[in-house]
Amino acid sequence: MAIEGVDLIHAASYIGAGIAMGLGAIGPGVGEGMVGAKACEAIGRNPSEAALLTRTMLVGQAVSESTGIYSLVVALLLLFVV
Amino acid sequence: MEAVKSLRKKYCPTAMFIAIIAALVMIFIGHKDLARGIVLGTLFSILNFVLMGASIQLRVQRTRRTGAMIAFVLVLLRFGFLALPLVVSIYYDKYHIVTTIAGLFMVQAVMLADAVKKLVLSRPA
Amino acid sequence: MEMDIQILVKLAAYIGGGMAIGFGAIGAALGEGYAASQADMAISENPEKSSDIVRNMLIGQAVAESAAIFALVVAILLLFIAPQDPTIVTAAALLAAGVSMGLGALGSGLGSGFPAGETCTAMVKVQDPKVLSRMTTVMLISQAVCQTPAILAMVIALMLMFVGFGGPDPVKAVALLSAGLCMGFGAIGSGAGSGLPGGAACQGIGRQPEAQGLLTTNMLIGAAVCQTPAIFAMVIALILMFVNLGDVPFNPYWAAFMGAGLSTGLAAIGSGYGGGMAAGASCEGIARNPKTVGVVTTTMLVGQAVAQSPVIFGLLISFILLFKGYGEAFALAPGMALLAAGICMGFGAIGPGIGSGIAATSAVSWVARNEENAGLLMRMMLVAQAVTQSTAIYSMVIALVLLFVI
Amino acid sequence: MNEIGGIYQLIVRIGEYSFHFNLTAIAMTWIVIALLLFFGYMASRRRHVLPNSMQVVGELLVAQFYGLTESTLGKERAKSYAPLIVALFMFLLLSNWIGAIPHMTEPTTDLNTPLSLGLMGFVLAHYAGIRAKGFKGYIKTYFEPIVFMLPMNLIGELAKVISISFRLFGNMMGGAIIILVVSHLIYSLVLPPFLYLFFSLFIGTIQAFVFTMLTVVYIAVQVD
Repeated sequence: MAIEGVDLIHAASYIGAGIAMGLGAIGPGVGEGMVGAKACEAIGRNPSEAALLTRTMLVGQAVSESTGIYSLVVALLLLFVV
Repeated sequence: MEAVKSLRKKYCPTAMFIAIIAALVMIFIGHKDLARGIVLGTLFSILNFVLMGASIQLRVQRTRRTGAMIAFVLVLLRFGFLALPLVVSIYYDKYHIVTTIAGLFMVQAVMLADAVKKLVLSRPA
Repeated sequence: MEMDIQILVKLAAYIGGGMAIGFGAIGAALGEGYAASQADMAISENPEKSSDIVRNMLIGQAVAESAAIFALVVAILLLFIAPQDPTIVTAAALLAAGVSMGLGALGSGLGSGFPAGETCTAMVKVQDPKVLSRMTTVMLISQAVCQTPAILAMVIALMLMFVGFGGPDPVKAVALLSAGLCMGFGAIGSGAGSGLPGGAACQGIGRQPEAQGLLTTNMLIGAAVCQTPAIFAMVIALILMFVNLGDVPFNPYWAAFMGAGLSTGLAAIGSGYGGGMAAGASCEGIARNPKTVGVVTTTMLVGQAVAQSPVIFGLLISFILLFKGYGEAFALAPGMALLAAGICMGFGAIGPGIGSGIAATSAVSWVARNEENAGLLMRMMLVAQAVTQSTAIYSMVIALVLLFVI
Repeated sequence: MNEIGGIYQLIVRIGEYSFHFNLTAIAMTWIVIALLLFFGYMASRRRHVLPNSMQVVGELLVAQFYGLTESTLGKERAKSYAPLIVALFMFLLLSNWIGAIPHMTEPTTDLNTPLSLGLMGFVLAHYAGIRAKGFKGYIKTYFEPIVFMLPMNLIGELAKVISISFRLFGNMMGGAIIILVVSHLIYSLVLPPFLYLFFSLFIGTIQAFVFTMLTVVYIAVQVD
């Protein structure tokens, strides 16, 4: 076991990447679920607008997913750049 | 409280009755330690239930958080009480540990058995 | 050295016992507190019903406590156990047993509080004593179903305590600890989640007494399906306990085993709870409109199945971590990459699992109101759930990169 | 557990690069294609007012997915995209189901299959976007809501490909590994068939549908 500078940095960056993506996925996951729930409710109330609602839902989910994508980017940076 | 009393009357004697029947069967097949264990366990199970009913006044009419806090303290106290038979049965070979554990769930088992019986009886109608 | 091991094993057993009873009591207290506060509200709404409500509350609390009594039994056994020739593996096994039982009892205690509380609330408006007794019956059944994850955790805990795991192999010690964590975390979501359909079913019986049979069946199906993640966690725990890889080097393997346990264990939290939410909504929907039972149950099952994708991803990562095979590593980084893969997948699956459950909840309840558009709603639910899971998929990608590219 | 590690590979070396081909997945893909062609031939061979059983299944699938595409993309565009969507669904469905037959593996458990299908959907969606909005309008979408969002929007688009293909791959591979491990751990005759029923048939159907649906929806998001 040689725990030296470079090795330590690599180990920390791997674990950091794992935690960044892991915890970063919780919020968007729940948030997108809420968007989806509201969209289902809206379709239940007004089925004729299904196509529009689907698109709106996807845009909303894409926006709330952006924090998840930030975590992904950070994790990939930690893995491949550090 | 009337309701608590009626519940006690409904479940506790049944639990004790079942425990004694089981104990008699165990004595009959020659395992006295098993019999002692189940009676001990059931006794404490019943006492736990009685204590639970007695402490009900403390728990109602609180907000959810204080209710949970008080419940936590009471659960710990009652569990300290429930730990007694287990410790006794671990230290003394006179009481078999497995039947003591089984006895600890006697009141709950009677409740569930009652529920299952009702469910099965209500089905054909 | 001999003395140190003795002390270590004792210490592990005490910490394990403390965790078992501590978490178990917290679960029972939260469940009982919920039931008590709901009962309290119900009594203040309709004081004439107080005797029925108090009776129901007391029965509910007594059964909700059984998970915690399992934990008590395990804790007492842990305190007084005296293992033959203790090693570091024994210490890990005892600690793991406590963790498994404690966390397992937490979920079930919490979950079986829901039916008790909801039944008390629903009793306010019910006059017929027959219906009241039926509600109590169904509550008890659903609480009993709720205990399954705690029982699985207890089985794992007892195995950890009483099966001999051989010599002082540090890899085995980590594997056993990981098995305990996996089962413990895995039981939380399923335990808490499988209480939700029970609560909804009891409320539904209060509203629609004639739908009792349908509600009970649907509640049982929903609760059983939302316990699949706990069973997955148990499978991983059993593999971790009994897989025999021969003489493997400590360094990367400890991280691989730890990661494998955490991946499935944490991932099961989200999927278990999410599946429970969907099942609860379906019971509510059936109570609203008993004629829609077929399509509601189908939507619920599809929703639950898709909500289980995150835990399947977790399982995939666990299996890869367990069986990939590694050479001995002399640095810290390779091991950390494996551990990070497990942590990443485990945490990353919690949110999407719950989120897919939320999406399914809404879809299921609107299918019950708007049956003609069931197909449309199911389609919408699938798309919403699929998009919700994309963050879990990013976690899986990062985990796979950590496993195969690094 | 040798089945997990062993892959029949064809390695082609060109210069200093070597290309690895997973022969099992390729063979399975061809088998699926052959089966689909056979099915298509049988379904359309003797078309009748009173349809035979194959024709019923075919008509049902085509009508269902045609309607689905139409309701999402509108009548005009559905005409050009629906055939592809129906074919995509049928291919994925059969790919996911074929694992239930002994000695067959799903081609979707190899990441290359879902990834290439995902890339196909990606290219298609962006082509549709350019055609619908013109090149300028298409480029403009990347600078919304503000100019600085360009890298995030680009990554977001790429992440869609990752998520759509890894979703299918993760579910099918997870199911396959669970079945493999469970059948190794317990030599049971009862449990594995149920697991096949659940993972191959049920989850496979749902995931095939989700993949198809998401492809349609991604196109729909690009075109307006």
